Amino acid sequence: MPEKTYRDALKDGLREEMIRDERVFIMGEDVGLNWGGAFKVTKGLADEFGEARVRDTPISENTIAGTAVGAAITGMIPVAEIMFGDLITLAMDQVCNQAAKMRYMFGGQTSVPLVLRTVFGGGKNIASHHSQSLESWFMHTPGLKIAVPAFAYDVKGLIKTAIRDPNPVLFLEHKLVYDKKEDVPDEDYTVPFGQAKVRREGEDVTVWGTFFMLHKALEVADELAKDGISVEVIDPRTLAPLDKKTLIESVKKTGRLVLVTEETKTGATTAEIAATVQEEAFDWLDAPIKRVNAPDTPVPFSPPLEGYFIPDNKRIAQAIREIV
Amino acid sequence: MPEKTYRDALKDGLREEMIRDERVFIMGEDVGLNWGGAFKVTKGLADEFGEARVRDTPISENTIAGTAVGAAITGMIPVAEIMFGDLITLAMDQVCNQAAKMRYMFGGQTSVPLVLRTVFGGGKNIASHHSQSLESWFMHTPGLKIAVPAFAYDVKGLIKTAIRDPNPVLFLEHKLVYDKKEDVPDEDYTVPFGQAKVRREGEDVTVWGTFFMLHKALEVADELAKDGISVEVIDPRTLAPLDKKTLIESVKKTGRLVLVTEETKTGATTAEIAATVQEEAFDWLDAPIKRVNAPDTPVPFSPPLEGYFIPDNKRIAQAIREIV
Amino acid sequence: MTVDKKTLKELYTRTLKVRRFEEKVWDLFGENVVPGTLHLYLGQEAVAAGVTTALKKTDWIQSTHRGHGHVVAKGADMNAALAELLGKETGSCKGKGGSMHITQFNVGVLGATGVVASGLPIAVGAALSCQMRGTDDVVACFFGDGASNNGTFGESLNMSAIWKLPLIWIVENNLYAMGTPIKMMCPSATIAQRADGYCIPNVVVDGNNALAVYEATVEAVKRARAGEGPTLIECQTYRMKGHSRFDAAKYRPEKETKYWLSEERDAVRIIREMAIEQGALTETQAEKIDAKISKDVEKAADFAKKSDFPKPEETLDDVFAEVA
Amino acid sequence: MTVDKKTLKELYTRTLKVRRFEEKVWDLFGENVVPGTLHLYLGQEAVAAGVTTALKKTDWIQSTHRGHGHVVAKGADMNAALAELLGKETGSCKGKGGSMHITQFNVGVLGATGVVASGLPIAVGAALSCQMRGTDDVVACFFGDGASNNGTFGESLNMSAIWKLPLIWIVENNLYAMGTPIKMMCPSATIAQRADGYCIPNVVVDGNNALAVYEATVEAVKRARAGEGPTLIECQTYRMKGHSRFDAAKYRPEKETKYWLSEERDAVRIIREMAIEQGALTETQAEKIDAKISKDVEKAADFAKKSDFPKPEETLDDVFAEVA
Ligand SMILES: Cc1ncc(C[n+]2csc(CCOP(=O)(O)OP(=O)(O)O)c2C)c(N)n1
Ligand SMILES: Cc1ncc(C[n+]2csc(CCOP(=O)(O)OP(=O)(O)O)c2C)c(N)n1
Ligand SMILES: [Mg+2]
Ligand SMILES: [Mg+2]
Repeated sequence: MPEKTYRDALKDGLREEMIRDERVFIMGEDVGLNWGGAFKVTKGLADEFGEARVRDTPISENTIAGTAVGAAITGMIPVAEIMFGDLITLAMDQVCNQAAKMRYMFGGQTSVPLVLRTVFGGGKNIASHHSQSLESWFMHTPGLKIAVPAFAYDVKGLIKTAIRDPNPVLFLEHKLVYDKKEDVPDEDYTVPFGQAKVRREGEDVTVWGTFFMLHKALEVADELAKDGISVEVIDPRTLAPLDKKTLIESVKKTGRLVLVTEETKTGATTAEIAATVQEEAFDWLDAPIKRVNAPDTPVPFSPPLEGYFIPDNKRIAQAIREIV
Repeated sequence: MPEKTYRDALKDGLREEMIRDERVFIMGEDVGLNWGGAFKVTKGLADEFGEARVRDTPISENTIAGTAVGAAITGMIPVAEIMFGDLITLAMDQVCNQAAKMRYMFGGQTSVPLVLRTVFGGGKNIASHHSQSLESWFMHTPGLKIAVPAFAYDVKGLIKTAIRDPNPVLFLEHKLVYDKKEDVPDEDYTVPFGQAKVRREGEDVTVWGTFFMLHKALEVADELAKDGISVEVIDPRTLAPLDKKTLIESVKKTGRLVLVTEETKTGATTAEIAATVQEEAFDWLDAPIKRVNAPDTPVPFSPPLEGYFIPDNKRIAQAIREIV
Repeated sequence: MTVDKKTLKELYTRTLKVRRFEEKVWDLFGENVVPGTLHLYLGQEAVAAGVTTALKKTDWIQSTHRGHGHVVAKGADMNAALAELLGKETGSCKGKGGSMHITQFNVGVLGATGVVASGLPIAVGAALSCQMRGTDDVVACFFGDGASNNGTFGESLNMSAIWKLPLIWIVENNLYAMGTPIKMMCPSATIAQRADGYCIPNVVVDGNNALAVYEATVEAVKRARAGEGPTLIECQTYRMKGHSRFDAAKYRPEKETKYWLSEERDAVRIIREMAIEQGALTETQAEKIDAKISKDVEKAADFAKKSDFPKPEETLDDVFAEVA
Repeated sequence: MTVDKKTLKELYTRTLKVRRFEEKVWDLFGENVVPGTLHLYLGQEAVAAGVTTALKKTDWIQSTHRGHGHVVAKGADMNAALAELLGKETGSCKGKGGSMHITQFNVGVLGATGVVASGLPIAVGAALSCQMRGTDDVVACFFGDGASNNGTFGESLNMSAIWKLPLIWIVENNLYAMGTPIKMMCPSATIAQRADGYCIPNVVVDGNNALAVYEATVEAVKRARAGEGPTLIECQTYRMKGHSRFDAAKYRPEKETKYWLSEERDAVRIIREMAIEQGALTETQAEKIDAKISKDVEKAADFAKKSDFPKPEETLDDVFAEVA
């Protein structure tokens, strides 16, 4: 099985789906010929599929999202891109009021098979308008499915599931994960929505996290193993639907839970997970659920500031040590 | 002390601040002469202060919010209105990327003394685009203060605090609360941010909630008192800053917590509160924290559906009974 | 353009049908069986009639918050339409949408929406889909004078122009957005001239004259089907009633209402007389058509009233389409 | 218009200053001491120089993501500007903002912003504030060709027109938005003509000719101060480098780059020769000014490099202004 970057695995997934189903097309700012996406995910696809199916758009986020909605309900399967997750602020009406609610408010008359890709996260010193992690807004939006792939194998399988799903899927990526490598089959395969993956088994404490923080959590788990602390690490893979079962089973085993994401703390996805787990596994918890998040500030620019902002291995390890 | 509706108390607060400080002005769609706001909060103010200071705008939500930002950083104190909370989706960039972050990303060079009023909530059978409760999005946005007045006395005192605060304040109202009456002083007074109010003292269980649900919770507390269940009801009054202390002290006393809001459940403000309380008062909790919220669906139109969607006294009472 | 008699008759029939439908809605509203709010189409019937008569069944229309007329003119089942307004399970949206989301997908309605100007991007997407799938279908997108001040207007007009989409932009300029006169919010004499900036051919027509609207639309449809891109048609018209349920529209100057609400300017009278004059219809035929429509509307009202409300638990249905 | 010699000299000085500043940034970037990304202003200097020379100190400018040139031309302290780019605590934003948020409020910069087109609404608000406070200050708002396709463009132009705001819209049409040629995304020959739709006087000028930009701005400022409302000036120009840090701009046709990057079209050369020709400057004086600027820039670079990084914990500062 060839080793591939997350970026290439994602591109493979897009490519294979475009070959499989001619209704699938890509649209977004600079996704096409001259650039291939700000993070080069779609590079080369315009050459292969033409500029109509890998379509550059004006800088019109709300209309990009709305165009995807209109195309989706009339027989196409758009994969639209918002260049940076911070800019989805401009498309919230089309994403949250239209795409997410349309099937419901029309009583099931239509469905909205679109994928909206965007990228979250810091670590690139590009400051407050290009580094946020806003996934919790969408977890709080009924009608959206949300994929949060953090590994190359998953990203290919999940983009295929997203494209084949008849509902609007928000497909979230992370800037620091594009270069991560993993063995990725060349064949067609899908990764199901709503199934978390236990990335490492452990006995003493469960760690649940997303994106780059998942990679850090795995490093921390390795470190702590040396001290005899056995950490189980869970990757949700999708936030909606959310696999509570895998998580709760793990917590029932370990009795302890640490949640790690790069979001600012108040109102993060970690709040929802903590609330749910204490609701459903109260009697199994031996310690308070810990949340490791960024502080409640915008994302700062300067390296020492951004370094402080983003949770690091030390903070993750410390949170774990506090409750085991 | 005269009894006043929430609507009139709010208008009084706005009026008095406009008299006190000529930098204060109101802007929004149909806030002025011909309408006076969709919920008539600003009715009459344009006659009194003129159309420049009670300024009708085009239907341009993002630019309304941005105009408030630009005016705020150059010496004015705008009180801008987004007619329905659902439409703030169109203004998310200016609210969350600009107003909230500007002071921070410019290293404290400026501050953004604006108030953005909007209204949330269902109960009026006006369906998915006019009934949402989206406050948790903003609780997850560092840099915003958030007032959630549910009573007439508070709304007057809080709007004054909001207008005098040098930071961007999201001032959230609720459709079904405008007609609620209470004794409201004619004099100038403020209600501080970050101080919750214990609306009813009790021993057996703490209920924390917002807006119309707070009124319901108080009714339920009355009912349950007849069965000998003593309910303490807490009104946060502001979500940011959040008064954790009052809440945690209450939970340490009662050992039980029920959270009640009209938001859809996943990712609601109740998630954050539950996560915080289990983090900070784990050892005092005698039962899992219960969340009473709307189901994870858009808001439906038809009365029996909307009636099912919005938490009612029965569901609140049931959640309380489950843990006491 | 010379129009055939069949078309004239059809224009009369559609204009009248919308009129009678809306009169019935007004009655039902008086009977207090319509939950929530309403935006009646009374007065603007000629626009919907003129536009839809120029379309074929598989062409699409995008509606607004003032959508009853669009949907009925496009051929909606009136039973399902009225039942929807009453929140019944037999409604086209199963009671989930109501007035602001009244939609019948199967006759080519992309949707009615509560967010002003949110239909424009969706129309772009539908038109793009028509183009990419190689159909000869076109999309007509209705929106108000007020909507033309929202950001999606420029974004969507531009996208339709650069991609030469089969799209007809229909501005229903009824001189007001709620209580706000368009002349306060628009510096130019017409909205149509904004299309010049996007090189979109545009025309202003009498929106109370169904034939004038029809003729302009036929031209636009021709261009669209020929791959020559979008057209914008500004239809100048007037509401007979207030903006919504409880608005008495007292802000409109008497001189203006006198002119616009005169017998002379009445949309039904205009097309009826024209049809009779040109021999497309006799008085008797006209009466017969009216009687038939009135009976159908009456029946639909009966159907709607007799229908059951949805069951409360149906609140939970229709959020997601099943994955195949 | 005849310009005095002092103005010509000033135009030369500002154009050159921006040039030398950006060349230094390019060097520093080569030394790998500039974190994150960069959008250089090289090539467009005449726009910032021409516009700001027509303004007085208390007038405001609104910048963009490509903001170094605007800020420097408006009179920014170069030490604080370069230190900000390097993420130092002596930076104007204390290292919190960096290149995309480089801002000096005290010389009349409302802000640089990472969200394309987000400055337009803010400029509207600042201009409204200037008007309401009865000052004679004006606001000049810079934005790109790409930005003109965002929804805020129409919303903001419209608001500035209906309120006759003292606002000058400066489109810097550098023919590209990232890799996307404006001619692909804009159906008209100029962006300026979109202003006609809002009855805003507009003009296209050579954006590499500081004098032409200056003269157009002077006219616009005159109108603005006289209460006659906004003007739009399209400055046609070209980037010397790629869009951002690692873009080699290979997508630009050779013929085009040859023309635009020729000695002939060089902004510094153009204004320098004009100034010398018209006797405003001798060769020697021109050299002297250059030497002085170069030294200042050198010093600023030294200052920036020698400055300390902020302390990590400063991440937590500057979210909120203290309540008085
Ligand atoms: C984005 C948005 N802003 C505000 C509102 C509240 N609102 C509903 S209808 C309306 C006026 C719309 O005017 P226009 O587009 O002219 O349509 P008309 O009602 O005249 O048919 C407003 C402001 C809304 N629903 N959506
Ligand atoms: C709203 C928004 N969309 C997309 C981006 C990503 N982006 C940054 S600069 C840019 C191009 C802007 O083009 P233009 O307005 O012409 O300015 P220029 O870079 O040419 O100066 C894009 C697409 C962004 N920052 N903000
Ligand atoms: Mg209107
Ligand atoms: Mg450009």
